[in-house]
Amino acid sequence: MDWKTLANTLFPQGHAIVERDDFLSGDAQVDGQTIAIIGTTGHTPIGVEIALAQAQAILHTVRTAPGRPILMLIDTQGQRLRHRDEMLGINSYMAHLGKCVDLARRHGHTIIGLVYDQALSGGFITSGLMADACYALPDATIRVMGLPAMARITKVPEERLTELAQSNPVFAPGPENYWRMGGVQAIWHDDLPTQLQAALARPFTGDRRSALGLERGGRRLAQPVIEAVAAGTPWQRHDD
Amino acid sequence: METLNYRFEHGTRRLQSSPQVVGVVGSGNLEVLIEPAALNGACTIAITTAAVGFGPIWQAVMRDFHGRWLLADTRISINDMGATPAVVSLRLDQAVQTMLGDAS
Amino acid sequence: MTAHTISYQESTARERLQRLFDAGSFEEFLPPSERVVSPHLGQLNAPVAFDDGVAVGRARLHGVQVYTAAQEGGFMGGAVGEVHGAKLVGLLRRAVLDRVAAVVLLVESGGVRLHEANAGLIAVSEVMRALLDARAAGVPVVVLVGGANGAFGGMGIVARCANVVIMSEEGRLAMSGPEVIETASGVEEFDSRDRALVWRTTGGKHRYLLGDCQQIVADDMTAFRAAAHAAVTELSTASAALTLDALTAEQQLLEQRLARFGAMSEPVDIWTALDVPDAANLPMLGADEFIAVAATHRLGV
Amino acid sequence: MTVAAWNTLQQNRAARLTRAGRELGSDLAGKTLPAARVADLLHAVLECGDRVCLEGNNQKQADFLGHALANLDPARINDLHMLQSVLALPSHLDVFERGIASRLDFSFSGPQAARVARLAAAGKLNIGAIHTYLELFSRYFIDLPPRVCLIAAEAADRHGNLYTGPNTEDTPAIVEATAFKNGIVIVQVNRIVDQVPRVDVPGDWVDFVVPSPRPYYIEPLFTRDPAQISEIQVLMAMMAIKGIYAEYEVQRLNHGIGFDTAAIELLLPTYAESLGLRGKIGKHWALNPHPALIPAIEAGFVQSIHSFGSELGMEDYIHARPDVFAIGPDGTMRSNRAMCQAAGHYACDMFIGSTLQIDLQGNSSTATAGRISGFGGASNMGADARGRRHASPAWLKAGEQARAGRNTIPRGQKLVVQIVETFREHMQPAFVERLDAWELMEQAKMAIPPVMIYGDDVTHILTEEGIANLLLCRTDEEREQAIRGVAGYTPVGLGRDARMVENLRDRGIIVRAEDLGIDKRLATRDLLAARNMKDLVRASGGLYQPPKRFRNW
Repeated sequence: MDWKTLANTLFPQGHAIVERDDFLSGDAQVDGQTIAIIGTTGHTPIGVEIALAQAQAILHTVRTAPGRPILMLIDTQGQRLRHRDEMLGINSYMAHLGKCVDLARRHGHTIIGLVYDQALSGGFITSGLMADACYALPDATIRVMGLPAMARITKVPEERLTELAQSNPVFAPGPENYWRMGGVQAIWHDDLPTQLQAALARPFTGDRRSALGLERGGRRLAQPVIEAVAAGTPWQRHDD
Repeated sequence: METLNYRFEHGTRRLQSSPQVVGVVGSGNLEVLIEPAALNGACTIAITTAAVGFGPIWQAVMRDFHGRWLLADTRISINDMGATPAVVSLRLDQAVQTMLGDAS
Repeated sequence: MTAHTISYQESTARERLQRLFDAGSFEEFLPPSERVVSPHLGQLNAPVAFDDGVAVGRARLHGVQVYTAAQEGGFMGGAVGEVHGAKLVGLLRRAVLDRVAAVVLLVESGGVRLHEANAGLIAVSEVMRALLDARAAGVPVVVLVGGANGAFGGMGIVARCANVVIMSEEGRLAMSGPEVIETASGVEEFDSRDRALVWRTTGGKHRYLLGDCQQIVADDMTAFRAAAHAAVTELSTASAALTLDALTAEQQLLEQRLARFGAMSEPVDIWTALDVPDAANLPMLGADEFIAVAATHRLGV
Repeated sequence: MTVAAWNTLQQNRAARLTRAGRELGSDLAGKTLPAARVADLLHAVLECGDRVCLEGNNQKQADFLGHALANLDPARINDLHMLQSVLALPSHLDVFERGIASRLDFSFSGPQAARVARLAAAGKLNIGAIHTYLELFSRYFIDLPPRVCLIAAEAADRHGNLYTGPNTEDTPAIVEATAFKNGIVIVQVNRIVDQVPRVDVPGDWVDFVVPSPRPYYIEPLFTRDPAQISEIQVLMAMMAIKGIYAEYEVQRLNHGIGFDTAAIELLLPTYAESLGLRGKIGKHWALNPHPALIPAIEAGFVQSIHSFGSELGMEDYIHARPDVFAIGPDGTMRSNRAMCQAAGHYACDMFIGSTLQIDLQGNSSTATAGRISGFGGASNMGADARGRRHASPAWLKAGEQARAGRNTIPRGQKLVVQIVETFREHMQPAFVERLDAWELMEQAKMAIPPVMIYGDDVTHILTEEGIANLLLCRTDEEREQAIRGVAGYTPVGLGRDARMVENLRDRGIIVRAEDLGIDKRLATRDLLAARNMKDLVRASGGLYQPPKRFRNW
């Protein structure tokens, strides 16, 4: 979806978002309050520059607008695959962005993500997946890689993967699967402004995604394993 | 994947140590988990292997392994990724030796 | 016979745990005998490991109790699946509950396990969050990178969320593997078989000079042990948490890095720009010689 | 009555040179022509049906000339008969694909073996014969003299004197066979100099010199990263050292190319030293400059090495060890494949190397269906030298064991050892009832199956299960059971007669690790004198500079 269309739908009270080299920043009015907008568009790959720009915008918000909620708008094809980005330490730039999101949260900013188009692996992991909660539009694509590439790497026939993807959300792309695994808090099917208001009003109570994955049946082992290790309790088999 | 199960009786050597794992599930390698278990004196070996169709070879390798150590009340579990019999025998011997070393 | 040092790179994850910490002190949480294996690999007809490729637990480092995890690079490249990631998250959460002196992560991983793609991706982000929760709770995290598979993908990011990264020259710390880049963008972009180039670009020395790792050691268990101990000791008197000041400084460091080196294409040019004498020869130097030459020129101190 | 013409070859040569001179005109300065004119030169001097020797072996390649040859106009030049020790590059087969050449006599085609088979099946490539190296070189002098040879050198001067340097390799044999049968010698050189460091090939044997736009290609074929040596290979190396090297006091030898023998090289300064074997084994070698041998050289095991070719990155190290390597007055090494093959055949007491398949007679083959790969150096190295007359302790002992109890005149024998794990990767058994070579013979319509080393030359088979000493076997049945007895859990091994194998063990025909007093638990990589490439660099005092593909620094 075009970001301008999205912004006009999402912020009926108005926004001042600007795009520069696929980087989105600015603010918007939601339910009478100002929120900060940070994001990417055009399926842009996340290289060192755009990672840094997002981090800069978050730090700026923390410094100049204490407590202002932040919405990250996500559309990326993943991390940029260049020798130069690796040489410069792109993982450090990504980590820095993730840490800035984390810092904003700890400084009292509500920070949520919205996948409005594409979200792929490295471009997603330090943005939407670092937020208090991540949401998605129904038509969004979320994945690590496509099934053909996955078939090549795992040496499992694509037909078999497609078949498995019907029952196991681990293999197939799509917001539904991420919802089932707890990675996406909710899918916004309609009335986006209301959904956004509700999301911003939701109190943050820690990273509950593995618990959600268990409740929703998409990731049955993560939560029990975390609990068993964290609490030091004996392992109960979860073979159902 | 293929699963194979063996059970050997008449062992004499019982292991006292806590469970041990030896080796890595990597190409041409395997992991061996060895643990004491109440098995009426038997030694059981459960194998999951990525190399399908080598049952007779596993049988011979396990028979010789049991001949070397005569383990009793021992459960051995193996995850294999196409290890050769030489590597299998080596890891099994290492696993037993680790148990014995800890017990002494 | 010649006396050998024990190679960190050649050791398995479990051997590293035995050798890095005080003898016999490692006590495993959710050990392999519990057989908590991946619920997804079986469907793909792929082998499982009884520990899903990571051992987590507690151990002592010169008498100081720490929590630790070691990823096994030999099993699926140390990649993070649902169980693997959950063990790391559980460990980090327990570290907070038990207020341990530090968490020492022996990272060796290609990142997300593609066989469990979606679950792996979420799991890695959960590890990042749990790591930063630990830091916020005052538990410092030390990451060691010295395995043959390096620290790539999500685990390359996780490593840079820690308080301290300790690497060997042989260790690699990056995002996308050279083969992935070559496949996507061509051999002219990154010749993955030019191993010297791969290591110049992602190896310990380059990371040390750029400030992405704080210490570089020889590929020797004793050296890693000493460096890990020094790091844990030093961190015991500092605040582990992220601060706005620290991240502002990191923002500046990364901006300057981009401004100074962003137009370059060869790591040696960066080293030369850092005024390291005889930069082209740096790959040939042993760890001690290298530190003697590089320590005063490196960034991020 | 017509007068017999006795100088047709000379006349033909003169005509070719005249054509070339006319074609190149002022672009030909003495013997030197610019790279851009190489196709014109080849079109002028070649004639359809010519025997053309293109220098290319498993190490250095006259790749620029080979590429030029492959791009000639097949309407003008066709039906060439290629002579080549090794087909390594795609261009080596492009000449057949494009119809420039139609016939081939060669030794080895490793990386191109599948394409050789396809082109042969398609009728585009007629194989004269597959040879061993010495055999092919020999035929250059008898019935296959090249009309034109295309070779590679480091440098040439204005007179055409060539410096071939450390990687001299096949060049002398090719040039001598061509030049003295009135053929044409064309060389690609990396550079033209005023004075060559030394004259490896005299200028009056050389007709045309082409400065190549890039240095000739060279493959670091003999570099083995110690990091890839397994603990099973360490165990086998221990058994080799204790059960064969020490047992026969092997002082002069050749090693194959694989990781099995690299493990032995890396155990000399550690395990062999601990057995007190320094000075007693492994003193003189016919061997490329294996980086894995550096620790043994530094430890004083090795007195001398003569080499088939050089090895990339070893130049400075070789230069600094002139007592060990064959060094010219200019300070660089000289290699010579033909000489070294002869030396390895006649002056070595042992060959040890790996293989893919061994049958119940001990025949050893690297042939696989669908690939016509030929033979490397192992066939000449791994054959008893029937013409040998001088004695040595190892040679005598092997001969005695083979003849004990028989009414024959005393004579020695070469030790030919096949070292192989019972299973290769993907659980492929190394021991088989029937070699794949038979299938290949049928596919490629060969006269005989391509056997690398014949069973009657093999004296020992060493696996992780033990050593089978075939010298001591007295019947075909004993020999078969001895082989089965070290074949482990392969179908061949499982098919052994257990009682007979135990009997062979009692007689010392089969020796297991424990019989040698080897504790398998000590067979770890810690025994290796170098465990990675950097250790080799350290052992060399920084003189060895591995190619970039072998570095992780």
